[in-house]
Amino acid sequence: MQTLNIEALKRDFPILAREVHEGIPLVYLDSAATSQKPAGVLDAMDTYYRRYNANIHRGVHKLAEEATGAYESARERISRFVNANQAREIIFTRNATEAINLVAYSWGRKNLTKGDLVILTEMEHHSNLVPWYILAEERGIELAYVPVTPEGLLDLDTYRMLLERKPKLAAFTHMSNVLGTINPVREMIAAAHAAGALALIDGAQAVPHLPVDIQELDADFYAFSSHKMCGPTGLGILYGKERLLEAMPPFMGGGDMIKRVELGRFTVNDLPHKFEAGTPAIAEVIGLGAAVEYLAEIGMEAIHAHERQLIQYALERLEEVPGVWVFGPEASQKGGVAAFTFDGVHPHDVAEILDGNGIAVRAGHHCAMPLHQKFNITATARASFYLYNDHRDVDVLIEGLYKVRKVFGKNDKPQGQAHG
Amino acid sequence: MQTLNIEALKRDFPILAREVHEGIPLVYLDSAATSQKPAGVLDAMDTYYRRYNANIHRGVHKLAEEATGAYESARERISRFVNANQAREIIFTRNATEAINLVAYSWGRKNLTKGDLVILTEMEHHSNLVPWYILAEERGIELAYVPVTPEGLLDLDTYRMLLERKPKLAAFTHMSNVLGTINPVREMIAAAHAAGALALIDGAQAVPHLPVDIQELDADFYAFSSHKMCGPTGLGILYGKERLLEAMPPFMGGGDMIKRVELGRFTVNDLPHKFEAGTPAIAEVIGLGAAVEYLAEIGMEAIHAHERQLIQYALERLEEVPGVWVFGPEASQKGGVAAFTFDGVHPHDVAEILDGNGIAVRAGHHCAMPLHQKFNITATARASFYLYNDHRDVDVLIEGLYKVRKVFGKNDKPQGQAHG
Amino acid sequence: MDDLARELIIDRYQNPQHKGRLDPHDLGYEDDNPLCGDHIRIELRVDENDVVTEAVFDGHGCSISQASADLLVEKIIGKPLAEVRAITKDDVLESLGIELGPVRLKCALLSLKVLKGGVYGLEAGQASDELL
Amino acid sequence: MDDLARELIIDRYQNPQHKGRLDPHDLGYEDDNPLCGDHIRIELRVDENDVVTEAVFDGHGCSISQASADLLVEKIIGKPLAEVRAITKDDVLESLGIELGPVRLKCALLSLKVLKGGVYGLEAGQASDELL
Ligand SMILES: Cc1ncc(COP(=O)(O)O)c(C=O)c1O
Ligand SMILES: Cc1ncc(COP(=O)(O)O)c(C=O)c1O
Repeated sequence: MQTLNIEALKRDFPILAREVHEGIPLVYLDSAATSQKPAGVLDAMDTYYRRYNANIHRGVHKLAEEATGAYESARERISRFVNANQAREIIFTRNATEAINLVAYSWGRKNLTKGDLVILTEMEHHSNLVPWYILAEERGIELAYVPVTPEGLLDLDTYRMLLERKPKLAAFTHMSNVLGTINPVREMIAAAHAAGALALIDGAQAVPHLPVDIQELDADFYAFSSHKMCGPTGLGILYGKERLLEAMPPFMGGGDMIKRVELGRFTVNDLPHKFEAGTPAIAEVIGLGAAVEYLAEIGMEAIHAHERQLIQYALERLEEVPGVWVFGPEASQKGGVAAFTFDGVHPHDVAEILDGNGIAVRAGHHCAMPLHQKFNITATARASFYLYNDHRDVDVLIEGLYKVRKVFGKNDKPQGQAHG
Repeated sequence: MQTLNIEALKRDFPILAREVHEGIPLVYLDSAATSQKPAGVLDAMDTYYRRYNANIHRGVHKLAEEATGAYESARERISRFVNANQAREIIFTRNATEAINLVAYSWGRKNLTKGDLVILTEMEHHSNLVPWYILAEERGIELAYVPVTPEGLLDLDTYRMLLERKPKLAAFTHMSNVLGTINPVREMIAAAHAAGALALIDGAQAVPHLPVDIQELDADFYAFSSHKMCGPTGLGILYGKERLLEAMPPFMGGGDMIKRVELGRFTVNDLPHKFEAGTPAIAEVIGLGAAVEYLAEIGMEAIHAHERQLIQYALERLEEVPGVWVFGPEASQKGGVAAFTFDGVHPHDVAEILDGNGIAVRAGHHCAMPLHQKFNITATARASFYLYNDHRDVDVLIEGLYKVRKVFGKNDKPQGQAHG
Repeated sequence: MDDLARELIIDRYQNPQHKGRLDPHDLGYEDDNPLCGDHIRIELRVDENDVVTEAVFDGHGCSISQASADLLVEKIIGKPLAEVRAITKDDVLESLGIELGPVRLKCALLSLKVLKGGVYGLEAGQASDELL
Repeated sequence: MDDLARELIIDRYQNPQHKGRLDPHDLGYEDDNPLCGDHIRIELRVDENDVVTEAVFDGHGCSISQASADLLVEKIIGKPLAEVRAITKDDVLESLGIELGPVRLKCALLSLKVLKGGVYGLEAGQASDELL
C-alpha cells in the first residue's frame, strides 16, 4: 500500500490555503463534524449548474437527459463504492439522520409493535437514538443499550445476552464519532442475524474513513452522510437490502415516488424512486459521485492506514500534555478521532484558544450526550483527522494545548468543571 | 415599475450561453420544473466551500462561527423575502415535498382522526396529494377535492360548500404548475379560517414568480422549493405559524433537534431547530439566501409583470399554430406556464423535436396526473417562463412548433393520441 | 435522431401494422410508463408447440413507444416462445435504428417490458425493469 | 478576544465572587445551553420593596458562561426587580468586555436567560431566547 503524499493532497482542498486570522493558516481538525471538499467535487457541481442544470427523470430535452444520466451514474458509483449489490438499493435522503428516520418510520412502523425489542448502544449519536425514542413512545417498543466499557469499547457479552431476548433489530454505529472506536460490525451483524434480528448500521463515520463493503458485512440497512466524506451538504444515503426495501411502505409521498396517481389512490414506484419523493438533491448527488471517485482513486485502505498512523502519533503526543485526558481505546482499535478533557479548562475554552492559533477542533457533546453522561462529563474537545491532515497538524495542536495551559495556568486552582 | 433588461439578466445565468447542439443555443422554457441559477448563487456556495465550510451550531472555531452566521442570516433573509413574522417560523427541509410531508406527519398525525375532512383540489401536484392519501389510508380521514372548471379555475362555489362540512384543513396550490392558474389564496384562506379550518398553501410555483406576503395571506403553513427560485437543489422551505409549530410533535429525530438526550429520553429543542434533525443543507441555505437577495433586488413585482406580458404574447402566438391546444385560463389569471397538446403528436415527440432546435420544454403529466385525467389526457407539453426569458424565446418556440407540424404533417392521418 | 429513422418511426406510429386486440388470446399483458403515461398492451396466440402464431399491441403514447411496439410484435410472429424470451434491449433498439437518451429509452423499451411480463407469466403490472 | 478581557474572564471563572446557593430564596431558576452543556442556576432574595438583597449563581460550564453569570449576579444586587427586568444583552456583553461569535454568545447570555426566566416567573426550562 502506498503512503499518501499529504502535501499534494492538501492542494486538492482549496480551503486549506486559507488564513483563519491574519498570518495564521487553517489547521482543520474537525472532519468528524464535516469534511472539507476537494476542488473536483465543487467543480462537478458547478459544471452541473453552469452546463446542464435541469430537473431529472421526467424530461425529454437534452439538459434533462444529461442531468438524469449524471444523477443515476453517480448512484451507480456510490453503490460500487460501498459495494452494494445493486444501485437500486441506494436511496438518497437529506442526511444520515433522515436515512435512519426513514427506517424507523417505514420499516419500524410496519414491523414493530408493543413489547418488541430494539437494541442500541450507549455510544450512539443522537441520530441513532432519538428516532427510536420517538417510536418507543408511539408504539411502546422496548429499547435496550449495549454498555460501553471504561476503555470505550462495546461490551459484547452484554450484546450477546441482549440478543437472547430475541430483538427485532440491532442498530449500532460502525465507528463512534467521540471515542473513535471501530466496532466489530461484521461479527455483530452475524450475531444479530443468528438471533433472528435485522441490523442497521450507522456508518456516518465509517464510510468516509474505512473501506466499507456492505455485502461482506451483510448489513440490512446502512446509513451515511455525504458531507463527511468530501461530498456536499444536503445529502444522505440509506442502503437497504432490496427485499426489505421492497416490502416497506413508502415514507414521504409526492412526485417521482409514484407510478400512477388518481384522485384518492396511488401506486408506488419501483426502487429506488419509491423512497425519493419530490425533486432530489441533484447537484449534491453528482457532487458525491465525484467525491467517491476521488476517494476511490486515493484508496480507502491507504486513507485508513494514514489516519491510523496519525491517531497513534496524536495519542502519544496528547499523553505528554499535563491535564489532558483522552477518551476511547488505543490507536489500533480506533479511527482518527481524539476527544479529550483538560483539567480546569472547559472544552469550549480549549477550542476557543486553539482557534486563536488557527486550529479548528470541536467542543461539546458531539451529539452523543448519553455517552458523555456515561463518562460523567458534559463535554469534550475533539480533534478529528482526515486524509489531508499530517503530523505537522498534530504538532500545531500540541503547541496550542500548551498555550491553553499557559492562559489558564497562572492561577493554579482548577475547578475541575471540565470533568463535572 | 421598471421593465426588466432581459439581455442583461440573461448574462447573470451562465448556462444560457450554452449551445445545446452544435451551433444551436439553449432556449430554456422549463423553469416550472427547475429554474436556472445566476452566477451569484453559485459563487455564494462556492465561497462557503472554499472559505468557511464547517458544520454549524455546535462549533466554536472561526469557520463554524462564520458558517453558523451565514446560515442563520440566510434564514433571516428568506424569512423577510416571504414576509414571515419571524425567522424561527422558517424550517428547512429537503424540498417542497418534504415540507408538506412534515405537516402531514407531524401536524396531521396529531390532529386528524378517523372521519376528519381535509380539502384538496383537482389541480394539486402529487406532492400535495400523496402525503394526504397515505394519511387517509392510515387514519381513515376523508379527502374531498375542489373541482377544476373547464377554463382551468378552481370551482369556488364547491369550495365554499365543502367548507360547510367543517374540514380540519384546506390544502391547495397557490399557482398550478400545469394550468398556470393563480388561485385567490387570500380569500380562500380567509374562508377556510371562517369555517374553522387551517390552510396549507403549496407555494412551489408562486414564491419564484409572484410577490408573496405570507402574513398578509395569513397562511397557516406555506411550502416552497429552493431549486425553482434560482436557488440550489436539495432544499425546501416550510413556513408555519409559530404557535402551530410549537404545538406540533417533532418529525425526525436526531442531532440539533434536541435540547437534551439521556438514555431513553429527550427534550425537544426550540424552533426552528426542533424540525431540522441532523446536519442541514448548509451550502444550499446560503445559496438560497443569495438567490432571494438577487430576486428581491430585481423586484418580484417587476418579475411578475414581465412574465405576465410574456405569457400573454405566448398565448397569442400559440393560438396561431394549427393543432395546438393550450390548457388553463387567460393570461390575466395565470403565471408564465403554457401546457398544451398538439393534434396527432404525442407531447414527448413535440418535446424531442423542439429539443433539436435547442428548446427545452417538458412533456408528461408534470406530477399532476389527476388534473390530466380530468381533462381526459395523459400528457401535455409545457413551456414555462422565468425572468430570463423574452419574446424572442417565444418566437423560437413557435418556429419549433411549425417544425413539429412539418415532421408529422406529411401524412395527414392524426391518431388523436395526444388527446387519448 | 437521424431523419430516415425518424421517418420510419413516424410512419409506424401513424400507420401501425399490428395494432388491435385478439379475442380470444393465449397471453395478454399490459403496463405503462409512469413518467409519461405511455400505455401498451400486447396479446398473443400461441400454438401447441409454443410458437407465436398471432400477435398485436394496443395502447397510446409517443411515436417511439408505439412504433417500437409495432416493430416488436412484428418480430415475434412465427417465433417460438423460447426465442421470444431471448429478445434483448439491443434487438429492440436496433430495429428502431436510433440512439436514445435515458428517458426515451423507457419509451422504446416499454413494449419489451410488457412482452417479457407476459411470456414470464407475471401478474399485470408486476414486470420490472430487470426483465430487460 | 483581547488579552485583558480574557484575563478578567478567566479570573472570574477561577475565582467567582458570587457562586453558591441561598437557602431559603425568593426566586430560583435554572437552564442550560443544549449546545455545550453549560448549566446555570440563579437564586435571589428580594425584600418587601422588590429590591434584590442577595443573589448567587451556581452551575458549570465554560469561562464565559460562568464569568458572565458571576458578573450579572453582582450587577443586580441592590437593584429593584423592575430594573433587573430591563437588563439587556448589551449590558451583559459590555461587562464582559469582549466581542463574541454566535455560538459563544449563547454561553455569555445563558445567565441572562436564566435571570429573565426567574424574574418573569416562568416554569423551569421554559425561558426562550426571545426574553433577551
Ligand atoms: C405546484 C408544485 N408543488 C410542489 C412541487 C414539488 O416540489 P419539489 O419537487 O421541489 O418537492 C412542484 C414542483 O415540481 C410544484 O410545481
Ligand atoms: C456517528 C454519527 N452518526 C450520525 C451522524 C449524523 O449525520 P448527519 O448530521 O449528517 O445526519 C453523525 C454526524 O454528526 C455521526 O457522527
